[in-house]
Amino acid sequence: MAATGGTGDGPPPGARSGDAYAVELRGITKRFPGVVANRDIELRVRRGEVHAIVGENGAGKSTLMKTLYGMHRPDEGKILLDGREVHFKSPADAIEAGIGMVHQHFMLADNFTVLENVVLGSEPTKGVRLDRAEARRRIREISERYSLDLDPDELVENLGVGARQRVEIAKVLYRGATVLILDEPTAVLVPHEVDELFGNLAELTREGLTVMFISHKLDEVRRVADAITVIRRGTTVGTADPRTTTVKELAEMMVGSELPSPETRSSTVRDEPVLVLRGLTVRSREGRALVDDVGLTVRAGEVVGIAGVEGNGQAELVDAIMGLRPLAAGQVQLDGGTTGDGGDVAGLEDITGWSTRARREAGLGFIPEDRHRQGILLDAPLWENRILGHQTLPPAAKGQFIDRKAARADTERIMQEYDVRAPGPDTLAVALSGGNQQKLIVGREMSSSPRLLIAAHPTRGVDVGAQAAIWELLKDARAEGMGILLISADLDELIGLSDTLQVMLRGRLVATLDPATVTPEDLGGYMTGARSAAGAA
Amino acid sequence: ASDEDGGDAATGNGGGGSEDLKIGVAYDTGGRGDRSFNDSAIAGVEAAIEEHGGEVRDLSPNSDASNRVELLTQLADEGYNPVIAVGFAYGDVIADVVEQYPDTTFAIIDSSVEEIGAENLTGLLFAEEQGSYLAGVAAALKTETDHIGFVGGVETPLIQKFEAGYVAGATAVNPDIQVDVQYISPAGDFSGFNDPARGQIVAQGMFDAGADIVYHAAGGSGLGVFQAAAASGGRAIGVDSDQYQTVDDPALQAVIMTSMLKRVDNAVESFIDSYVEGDFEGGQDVVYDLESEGVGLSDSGGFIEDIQGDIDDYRQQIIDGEIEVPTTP
Amino acid sequence: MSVVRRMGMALFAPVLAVVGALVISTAVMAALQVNPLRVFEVMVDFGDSPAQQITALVVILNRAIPLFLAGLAVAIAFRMGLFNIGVEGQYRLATIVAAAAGAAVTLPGPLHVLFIIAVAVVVGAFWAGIVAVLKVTRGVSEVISSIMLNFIALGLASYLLTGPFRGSEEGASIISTAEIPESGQLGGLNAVFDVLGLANPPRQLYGFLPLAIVLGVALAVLLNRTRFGYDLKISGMSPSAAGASGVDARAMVLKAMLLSGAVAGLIGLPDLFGTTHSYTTDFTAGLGFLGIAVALLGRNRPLGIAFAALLFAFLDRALVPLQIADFPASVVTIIQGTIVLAVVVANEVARRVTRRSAERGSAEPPAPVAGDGGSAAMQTPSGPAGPAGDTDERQGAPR
Amino acid sequence: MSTVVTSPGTRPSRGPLTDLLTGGGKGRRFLWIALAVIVLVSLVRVISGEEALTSSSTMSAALLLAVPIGLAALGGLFSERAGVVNIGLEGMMILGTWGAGYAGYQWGWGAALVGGVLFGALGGLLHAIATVTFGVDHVVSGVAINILAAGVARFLSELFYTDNPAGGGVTQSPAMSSDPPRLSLPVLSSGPDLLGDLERQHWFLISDIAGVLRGLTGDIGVLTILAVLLIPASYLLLWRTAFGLRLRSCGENPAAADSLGVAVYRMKYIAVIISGGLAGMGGVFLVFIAGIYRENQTNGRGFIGLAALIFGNWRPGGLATGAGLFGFADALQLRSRSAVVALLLLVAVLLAGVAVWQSVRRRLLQAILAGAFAAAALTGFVLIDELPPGIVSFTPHLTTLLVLSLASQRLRMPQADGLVYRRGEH
Ligand SMILES: Nc1ncnc2c1ncn2[C@@H]1O[C@H](COP(=O)(O)OP(=O)(O)OP(=O)(O)O)[C@@H](O)[C@H]1O
Ligand SMILES: Nc1ncnc2c1ncn2[C@@H]1O[C@H](COP(=O)(O)OP(=O)(O)OP(=O)(O)O)[C@@H](O)[C@H]1O
Ligand SMILES: [Mg+2]
Ligand SMILES: [Mg+2]
Repeated sequence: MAATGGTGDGPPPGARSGDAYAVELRGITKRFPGVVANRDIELRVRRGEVHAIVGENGAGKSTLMKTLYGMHRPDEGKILLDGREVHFKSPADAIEAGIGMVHQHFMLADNFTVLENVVLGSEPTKGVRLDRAEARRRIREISERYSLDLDPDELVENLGVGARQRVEIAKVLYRGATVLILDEPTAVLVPHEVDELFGNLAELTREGLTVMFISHKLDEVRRVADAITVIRRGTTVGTADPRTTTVKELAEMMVGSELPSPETRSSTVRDEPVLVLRGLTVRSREGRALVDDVGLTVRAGEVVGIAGVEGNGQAELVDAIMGLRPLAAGQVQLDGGTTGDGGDVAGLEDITGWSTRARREAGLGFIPEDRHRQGILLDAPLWENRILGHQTLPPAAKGQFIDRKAARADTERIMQEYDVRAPGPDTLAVALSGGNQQKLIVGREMSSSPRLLIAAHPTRGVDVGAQAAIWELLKDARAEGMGILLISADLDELIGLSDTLQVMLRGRLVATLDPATVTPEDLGGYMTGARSAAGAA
Repeated sequence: ASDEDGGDAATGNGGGGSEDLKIGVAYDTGGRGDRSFNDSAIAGVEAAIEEHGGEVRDLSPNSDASNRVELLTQLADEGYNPVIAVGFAYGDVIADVVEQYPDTTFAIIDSSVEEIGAENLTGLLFAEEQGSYLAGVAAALKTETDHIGFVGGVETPLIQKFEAGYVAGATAVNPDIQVDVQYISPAGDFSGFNDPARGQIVAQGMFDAGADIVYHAAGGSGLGVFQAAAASGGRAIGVDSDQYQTVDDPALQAVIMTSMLKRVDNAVESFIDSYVEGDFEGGQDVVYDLESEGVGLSDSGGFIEDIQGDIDDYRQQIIDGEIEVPTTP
Repeated sequence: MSVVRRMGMALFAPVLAVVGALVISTAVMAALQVNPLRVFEVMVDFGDSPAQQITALVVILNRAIPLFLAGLAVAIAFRMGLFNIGVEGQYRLATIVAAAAGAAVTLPGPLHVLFIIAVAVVVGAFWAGIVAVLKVTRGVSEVISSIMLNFIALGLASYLLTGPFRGSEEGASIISTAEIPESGQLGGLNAVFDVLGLANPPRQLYGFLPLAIVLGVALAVLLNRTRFGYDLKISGMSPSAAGASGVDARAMVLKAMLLSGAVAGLIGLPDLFGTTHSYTTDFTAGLGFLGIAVALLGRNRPLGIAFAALLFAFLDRALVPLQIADFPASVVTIIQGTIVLAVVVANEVARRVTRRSAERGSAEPPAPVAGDGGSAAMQTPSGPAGPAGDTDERQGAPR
Repeated sequence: MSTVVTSPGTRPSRGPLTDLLTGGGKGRRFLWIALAVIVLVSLVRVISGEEALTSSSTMSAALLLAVPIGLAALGGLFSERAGVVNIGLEGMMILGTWGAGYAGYQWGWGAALVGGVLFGALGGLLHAIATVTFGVDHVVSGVAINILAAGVARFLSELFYTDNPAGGGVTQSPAMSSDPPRLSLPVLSSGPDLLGDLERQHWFLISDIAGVLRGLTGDIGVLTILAVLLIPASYLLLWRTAFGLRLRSCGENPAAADSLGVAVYRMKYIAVIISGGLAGMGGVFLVFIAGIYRENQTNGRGFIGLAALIFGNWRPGGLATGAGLFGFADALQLRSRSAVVALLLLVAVLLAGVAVWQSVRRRLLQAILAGAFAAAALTGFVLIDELPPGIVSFTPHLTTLLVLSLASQRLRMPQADGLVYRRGEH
């Protein structure tokens, strides 16, 4: 599988010799206000191959692919398909030319059916009517041919991530694309779904399709790609042969330094529990259990990792602990020892009925999964973001009033200590890159020294440098006795940081694993239910 | 003494002869061109100017009519005299203004000034109930179903006066007659004067229920009443002006049996006449009734020619005081 | 960002809006063969005598006060993204009940006034509270419920006025509540003009003015300096982030609507205290809807709303002199509409310019950053960490 | 803004009334519901003796009142399904009335229709420019358009109608030079008028059905027919054609639509312009009734249309139900104050039903509350003869509010409704 694409059948029929590439980008430059996202990019992709593009966060990969897909026009440079120069004014032109793209963030209308999502923009019609029967037939056909397993009439909002991704692929195939762009398709998938996806890709290349795909997971890249192009700071730094290049070398090409590792130092776990969950159950409006009878203890100085495929109740669990969702049953207890007005509360306290605010005041910190939704106010300055979630706590609050001066000063401190790169506390948060936004959030949550920190995907979408910094911060906090509940999709991160690993599947905790001994592959097995707790014992 | 006051004021401000008569008019909401009340008032002013010479300045209020005071004070400030406030809504604010401009003569239409008692203010009132009484008589004489209707725009005391007179007139002719009464909107919600669709629906309800003549006192909504009459083969009675003349639609003309005239133009004109001639008496109301031809029934279209005699009988009885027309329902 | 630049940013939108509105209205007038210069001249001409000028000023201020209150009421809810179209109904109902209650009791002076204010505030808040409760417990969109409640309030006010609260005698052409006794009226402020040595016209400046100013200041502090104001603002910016930060969204809806309604309850009082002393069928209507425009114009900030209210009042006053000068009165309405639209567009343009310049600003990091990879150790993420494009690329970007 | 929260996984509702009665059943149940409602109302009519409840006269009035609201709501549907909140419906309707009046007095009813739709569409165009091109907040732009439209209408009247020999003035246009034709169903509703005969028998149920049918088929204006046809036509256009799919995709996820080559901006423009045109058509309808343009003729109907749209869960059938309910309640209160009291009996019966239903589901509190209100309504029915005019006037509004708050809230607005979409900014 890792061998050069199409080895089985020899070079695909469409492949031409020499410089007639399926896709060729020459000297692409793309500027955004204040940023040069791509500069003088060179990229050559042969027909029928799987071509990987790697690079740091913000290196300009997505931008480049969007250029190729006609979502914006390059400021300089040429796009050639099969040796002919093309000019795309819109994605419609690119689609016409046989290019299809699966975006980093899914582009699906939740309230539409699979069918509607797939045919949108290229609808089969009978007269003026939308020919649903024909559409259904064609989607079934594609679904069978590439084993996508899709029901055309299902509402997308009822689908899991893996299925959504297959809808995205179906969208592209439906349009008869010969060049397929996949932007970080594996970021949200568990190992076995990744395998399925790669199976699908192999299927595609066998049919003569060209696949370009972006990933941060370098071993994965080496496994499936026929060729690799590395992008750094907006420009191509070179190509690599996956058969001969090691992960380490690739990483160095990307960032010019070593890959960080989330390795935990010696255990700092103490005895006293800071968070205890008992029989926690959350139900959907229809009464389905989203979180099902979860019991869990986080001790001081301990990192408890929750592994699981997205959509298995992790988000609901976090919401329930934060008091953002009503409980159907169960109890949440927190040790609020260090906070309170002077008098310290000894031991655990039942906070089940408490408001989110009371919980935060009692020592609950929260790094949300989706920072733009829950963690940051994009249109507000940094110092106002510093207050977010800490409205009632010093230094931001002075009685019923907001102490602007203190908030500004403390923002400066966070910016210093956590290396948040921005001109000053009055900068709007939107102006910060994702990584810097995340560091601000981490810094903010740390500064109230919570007893328990809920860290949901703390390094999602941030680049390697910021990732390392955040890992360090978490480790330091843990050493100082903070309890951390870590939810992540990054298995390396989970294994590297956690003292205890819990696997969540369909709302239940199905296995407790020791991160010292478990491999990502095993973990993936538990996450998908392929392995059960009995097997672990 | 009071007549002297008025005359002095005129000369004082206008600088002598009546060629310099400067008349100010402050309109009710809707302003000039409403083809009804306001236009009738300005017609009176123009008639007066025809006779006496002079000029007129007319002002419309803003959309929520919150600047009524400004309209009056600005006119007075600019030296217009007399100043005529069109509509009872000015009743709220005029007392302060007349006090502030003792040298200017004011008149207000549809509002009693007796309580204010200022020498430079006259109330021009109408006996709408008397005119409506005749409308009721005409309707009762003309109905073939012994069933008639009344559509009021907004349930205010003023419109209730129309209702009272109409019902009294109809029952005087035929004590067993059925009179449907319905208002489009309650007091305080003035949309009822401007919603022809609702006017149509209310009137249609009456026609459907068997009425064959409907009298409206609903301003712009009255158009809907005419439409309903045209659609169901009934007839309607207009209000204020001779709507047969103003409706500009032959199909609707055909259903307007008569209109209850409220001669705001006459009232305004005679007020200006008396002001110019100096026999003006301030501080009190002048009621324009059947006798002074301030109210009456129109006969355009000739629909009521055959009953004109009966109507005149009733008119005379009212003028003679033999019939006392109620003002409240 | 330097102070000058920040000031420039703050003024950018209003200036853009005013210029835009001027250009459009000038074009409209020109199309009508109306001389725009003459129109503007008439608008700013406050009369010749000092008394006339002061009167004009008083007229503008008296009109601006209710508009200011209406704008504030709308803005409070708007701050958290709630659209209180119901201000109209809230103030109508509040005013009639307050007027009736004020006429029904006899209390010593200031207490009487306070009592009336309290009644108005409570009624306004109650009526807005219905909207909030329906939204919070039943999920009814506040847009629908407040539209419906406007009509209901109108009908209810009519019922109360013609029924239980009727104070005018049968047959009077204007139906009204009973007159509020002297102790429950607020005298004018014209003494101020004497103190200042200005002409003292007969037109009284509303005694409610200082109350409105105090309220404006208090709300400015509440909205900008307090935890409540912060919570309110972030609930509008991002409900999800506000929720995660511990703001109880339902409680916030309730509080915002109650406060909005309470302020809405005051809208009718300047007129009630100052001139009418009773609620009548002809009591000024439509202030609630105008308040929406004023709030938009003032960008939901008390100071901005004050300016917007004054601008609207200024334009409104111009109606009469314009007619006297033989200009069509609707020019003013057109200008009002154009200004609102221009402001709205200008705000958006300014917001985007600010945002873009903020983004650009961050492209120049405050401290020089070691641009070279490799050199930095991962433990101290100061080197190439952070989005790669952020450092050298941006500096090299042509602009 | 109108934020109606739904948790993912719930099926989209088909309108609160349907939900109230069936919990969001299939279209098949519609007939059952309609029948049940008629039986109930007819029962109430027999008990209370209020013939107005189901008379053909009330029904045709209800239709007349519902149509402009329905057209405005339909306008809102197009715009909001494409993701643009349209609170400027009222203003577009005002423009529609003016346009209809202007064209109508010169060239007759056909031109009035065109003129009104065109003027409304111009309002829509303005809204589209502000929201789509300039990215102005939708509500803000809508409010500004409402203010502007009133000013423009007054201004144009001043310009064209003062001293116009054909008549008119600053507040009204000259009369239309021709009237739109009106149609009746032959034999049943006209000529022999069989339905009319049936209705006059006052038989239980049969006369009621005859009344309803006759009201809906007798002496109907062409525009009414057009408006009623537009409801299914909009459904077909929006849910059964490629164009509709694209339009709706702009309201659900414009970024996705954009990435598939759907011209999002153009779609939004088209939708908002259609929206304005339909609202304008609502204005035309009002002009047809009056035979004239008259200032303030719309009288807030655009806002009610917006409410009907939300009430109807952003669906053609739902909004028609909303407009119909509102029109019926309004017609009833305009027709007869005592008939409104009969509504109390209807409410009592319905609430009693709710009480029973809730107690079956063992929701005691709700059951008791519903029961208490049912008892209160019944007492009201027995004791009150006639409600005062102020109270009666808001019957339709209160009804709408009550139904909305009683119905379980499973409304779902288009996901990207009200969000400003800018290409490349997620
Ligand atoms: N629409 C835009 N406007 C302005 N700047 C943008 C825009 N899109 C991307 N950028 C900038 O371009 C740079 C490249 O972004 P891009 O999304 O291509 O990165 P990427 O390589 O895909 O990163 P990741 O691995 O996080 O997906 C970013 O630093 C960002 O600042
Ligand atoms: N539409 C946009 N307009 C302007 N700047 C943008 C835009 N999109 C992204 N950026 C810029 O991109 C940078 C962040 O880049 P990028 O999107 O790669 O971050 P990220 O960590 O991947 O975040 P996310 O996971 O949310 O996409 C920021 O500097 C931001 O200013
Ligand atoms: Mg990317
Ligand atoms: Mg990214």
